[in-house]
Amino acid sequence: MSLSTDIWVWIGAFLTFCIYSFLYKDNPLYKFGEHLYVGVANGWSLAFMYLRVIKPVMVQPFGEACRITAQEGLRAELFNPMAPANFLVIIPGLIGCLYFTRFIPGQAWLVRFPIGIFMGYYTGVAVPAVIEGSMFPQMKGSMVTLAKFDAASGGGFWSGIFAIIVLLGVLATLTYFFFSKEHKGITKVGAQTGIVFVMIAFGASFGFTVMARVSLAIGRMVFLLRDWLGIVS
Amino acid sequence: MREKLPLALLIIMGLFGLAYRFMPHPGAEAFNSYLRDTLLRIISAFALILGLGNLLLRHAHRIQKREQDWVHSWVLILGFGLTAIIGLLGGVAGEGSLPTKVGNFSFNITDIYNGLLIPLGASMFSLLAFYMASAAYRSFRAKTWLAAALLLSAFIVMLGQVPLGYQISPAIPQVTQWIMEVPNTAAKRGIELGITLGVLATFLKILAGIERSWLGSGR
Amino acid sequence: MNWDRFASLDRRYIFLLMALVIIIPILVPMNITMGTMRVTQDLFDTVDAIDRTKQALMISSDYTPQTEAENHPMIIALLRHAFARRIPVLINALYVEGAPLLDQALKQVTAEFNARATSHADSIIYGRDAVYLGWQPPPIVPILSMGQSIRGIYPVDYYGTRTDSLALTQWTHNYDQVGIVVAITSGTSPLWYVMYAQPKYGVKVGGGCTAVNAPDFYPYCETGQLSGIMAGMKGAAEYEALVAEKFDLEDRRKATEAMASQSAAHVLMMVLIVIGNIAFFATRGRKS
Amino acid sequence: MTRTAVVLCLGLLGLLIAGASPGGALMPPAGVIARDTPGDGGGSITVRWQPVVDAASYRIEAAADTAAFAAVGEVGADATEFEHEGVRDGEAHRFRVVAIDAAGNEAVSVPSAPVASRPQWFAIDLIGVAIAIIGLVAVVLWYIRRARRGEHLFIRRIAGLEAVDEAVGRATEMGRPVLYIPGTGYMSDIGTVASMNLLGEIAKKTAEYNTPIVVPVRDPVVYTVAREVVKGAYIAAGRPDAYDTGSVYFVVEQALAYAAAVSGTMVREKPATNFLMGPFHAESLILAETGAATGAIQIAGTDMVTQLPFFVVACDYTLMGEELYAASAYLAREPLMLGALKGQDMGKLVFMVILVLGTILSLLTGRDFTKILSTTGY
Repeated sequence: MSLSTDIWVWIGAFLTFCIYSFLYKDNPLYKFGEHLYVGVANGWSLAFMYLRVIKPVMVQPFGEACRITAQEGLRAELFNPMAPANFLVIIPGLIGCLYFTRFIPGQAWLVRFPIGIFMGYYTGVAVPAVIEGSMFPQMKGSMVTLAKFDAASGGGFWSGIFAIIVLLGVLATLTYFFFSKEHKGITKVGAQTGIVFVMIAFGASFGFTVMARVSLAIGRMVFLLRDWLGIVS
Repeated sequence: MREKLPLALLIIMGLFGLAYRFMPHPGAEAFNSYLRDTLLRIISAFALILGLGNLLLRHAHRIQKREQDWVHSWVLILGFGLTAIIGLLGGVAGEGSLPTKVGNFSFNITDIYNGLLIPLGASMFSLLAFYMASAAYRSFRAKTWLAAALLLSAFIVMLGQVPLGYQISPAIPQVTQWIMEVPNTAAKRGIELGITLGVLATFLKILAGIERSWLGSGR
Repeated sequence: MNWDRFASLDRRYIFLLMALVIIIPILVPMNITMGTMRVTQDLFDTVDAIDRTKQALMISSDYTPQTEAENHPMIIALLRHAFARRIPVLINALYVEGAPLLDQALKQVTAEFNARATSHADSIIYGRDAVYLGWQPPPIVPILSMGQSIRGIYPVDYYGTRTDSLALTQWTHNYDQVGIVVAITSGTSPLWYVMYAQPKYGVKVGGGCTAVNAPDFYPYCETGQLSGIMAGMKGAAEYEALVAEKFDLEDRRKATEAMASQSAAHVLMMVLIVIGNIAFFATRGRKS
Repeated sequence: MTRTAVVLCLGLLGLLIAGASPGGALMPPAGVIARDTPGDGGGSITVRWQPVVDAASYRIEAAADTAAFAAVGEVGADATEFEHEGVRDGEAHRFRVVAIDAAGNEAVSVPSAPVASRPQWFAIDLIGVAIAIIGLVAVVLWYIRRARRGEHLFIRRIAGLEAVDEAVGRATEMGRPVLYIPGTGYMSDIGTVASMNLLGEIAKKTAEYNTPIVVPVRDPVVYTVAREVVKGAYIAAGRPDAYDTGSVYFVVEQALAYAAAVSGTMVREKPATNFLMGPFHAESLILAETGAATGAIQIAGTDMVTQLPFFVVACDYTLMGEELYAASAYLAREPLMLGALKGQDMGKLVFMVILVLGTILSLLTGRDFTKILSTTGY
């Protein structure tokens, strides 16, 4: 048994206990850990946001442009948004400042501009991404071809049968998600089969995840028993 | 005007976001990378400042009003302040103007990340092992046929994951693999395909101005 | 028996039991026997078949400390396998967070072997038998560049030594001198090698992944794009067992030991589910 | 006996012919054509040629304007195409292809006409994706148009959403707040967008019931949106006075720190109803289990398929995938939104028809109809 002499290990062990105490019930130790976590994580975010975004993407290009202007006068290339030194980086800054207009009575609608930029761009980007990245490969994978039955191309009788079950499962699951049709007759059969597939899938995912989550707990216990207390080698 | 102008901007951004994928031209590429790497990043940095202001004011308010747990609000504010100062002035690995080493004890922002944030995160994350057990105990009950299907497949897969399952029967790991590859794949594909359409419809509803909750009050 | 109490058992008892079944096997280590999955055996066989005079084993890693419990034993097992067969090893890190862990693993296994070595030829010598190339961001760059020149993308190793001065990196020019790249990941990095390096340079790729991600990898094993994988802690334990049996090593097998905790935790959950259902039917039967 | 002799003689004859054929018989590749690689960002020229019998490999050589030819690549015997990358746009190049046989003999083709690369505005290889998007957009817009004309549209019951009123009502009776967790994603996740739309509808209900709503947010950009949404909902419900500026607040960006803080909120403020709506990651079960332990009614919804099992196990109601996107339409009962929903259903029907037809045709004809879903090769 050899206790750790590293201050950070002791801090880590203490914080682990703070968090684990929540399993018993809410208590001042957990509250301490929780508030410290939120505070430190936010401080870290602020520091990294400045060091990795604001400084290199905005402050430095703008500062550099000011320096060049002071030394060599104003030049057209200082207004090229892609240049390493340019004045235009101020525009995103100004748009960002629009967030603060909601404290100005009567001008709060300006907040909609930065929000609109985000909502618009990302909903747009998502469309080809899901079609290309999800719909095409998923549909492609669900269609059954003769190759699935062919041993020469890595298939076989059973893998062909399983491919057909997968296809039926996909169709049934899609049927379950029909909103504008009441689940009656053939739709009902399809939808109920679909939900059985879904439940089996969810159970399997749950069971499959246990190992990964227990691994995390093992990792923590090993930290306490080995790194901190030194009970096990 | 107060609605149409932001909506027009949203539509332009949305259509560009969609069309960009189909435009290999370097011009489109350059504009997109400006948008994504400069414009949106800077705007979201301002959102973070707004958010942090909101958080700190809320806790300052708690301290002022001596609300429940106000002492812990001090922990939060001090933790935030110290970390931010160490990070902003001390640099990523202690190369900044603020000294972040006393004797052998180093406390630059990377140390704080490794020494505080990683143990806190790992501990929170590992609570899942416990919560999985309690959730399974509470919910895996064969109240209906569907619940029984859920329970049974979870049970078999759990068994197939450990050596015990193999010892009971070598077929159990195989059944596990079958469940993962056949019913699991089918259901997930069905859900994913539905999601594809949901994404598309959400895009259209927002662009067409049908879904307008994002516009908020404007006041 | 009063099943009512079980039907609404205070969940803190469950937490306590869970903690105990995890901690006790750590304190009292035991090796449990288990079957070997085919994907693990395939990986072992591919590594075992490397011609050590012509090719090296490359271990690539991008895992973070969060998944150390699952991924770290994989590195250790691979290193033991390579050193036991005297296959030279090249190591690289795709993400900086995991870089110190690789250094630690290399030092640990080197020490294990050198403690038994009786001669210089018998020892594991850094630079001759193993080189830790270090970390070069972003991941895609070394993956592609190593097809041209390993020394080109890693001019110095992790410790700052020039790679053209090390015996091993003098003869391992590119993927042609790599028998297999085994990528140990908390994400999907083996697939990056499959997508970017394999079609162009024809290098064999294997993997080691977390249990959660394993289903994403099986299809690639089926097609042969992946020569095999270690899936989660169980895969690591199987590989440990294969190495220990073949070379008669008696070093600590962390994943195998942890599998005892894993098994106990899984069994506990299954027992809980059974008890929960008995309690449910017992109390329901009485109520109705 | 005689048959064997005949076979032997024929074999020998064959060997003789093969051996006698002179090395110079290796023909140069014919039909060498170079053209700008279509649908790319420029900087690449594709060379094609007709295969040569006996060639073991081909070497491709390029020359800029009048400069001498230099090798730019070598490909195997199966290839009839080579993509030369790293060309400067607008600079004309000529290409020639050298066939090489197993013995190392070479045959040089006639050079191609000079060609220069240039960037294109449309990625032709993604035409399938473009067609799919246009088709699905047309279907959804068609049904929105029908709804605009006032056509009545049926929508089936979604249990989780039927329970919303009851859940908010319960909070009102108990005098406790409603907690709305908008996921741990970014504004770039469509699940977050859907969650914001749903938040608008639920905030309208809490405004009507005069029940406080608490919305802790993980992402600062989402925070700015959520704030506007809730405020707008209170004004739309005619209760601007009831809007509490502190109801939507930013917590922290790190998802696990967020889970720690929200777990604390659940235990301390004991909300009667928890909504967990949006994209979630591993922290989903931490939130859902803590919420379940406090005895709150929990209605969850996510489009993260990996997290659905945990919500199904730990929550009272779960909206699965697409149901989350449909939720705001369901609650608002706005005809145009319902039209879009009907359009989605038709999209699913199209998917099903394609899957079934593709399978039947593939199995009957033996051809691989999954190729229609390739993003390249048109």
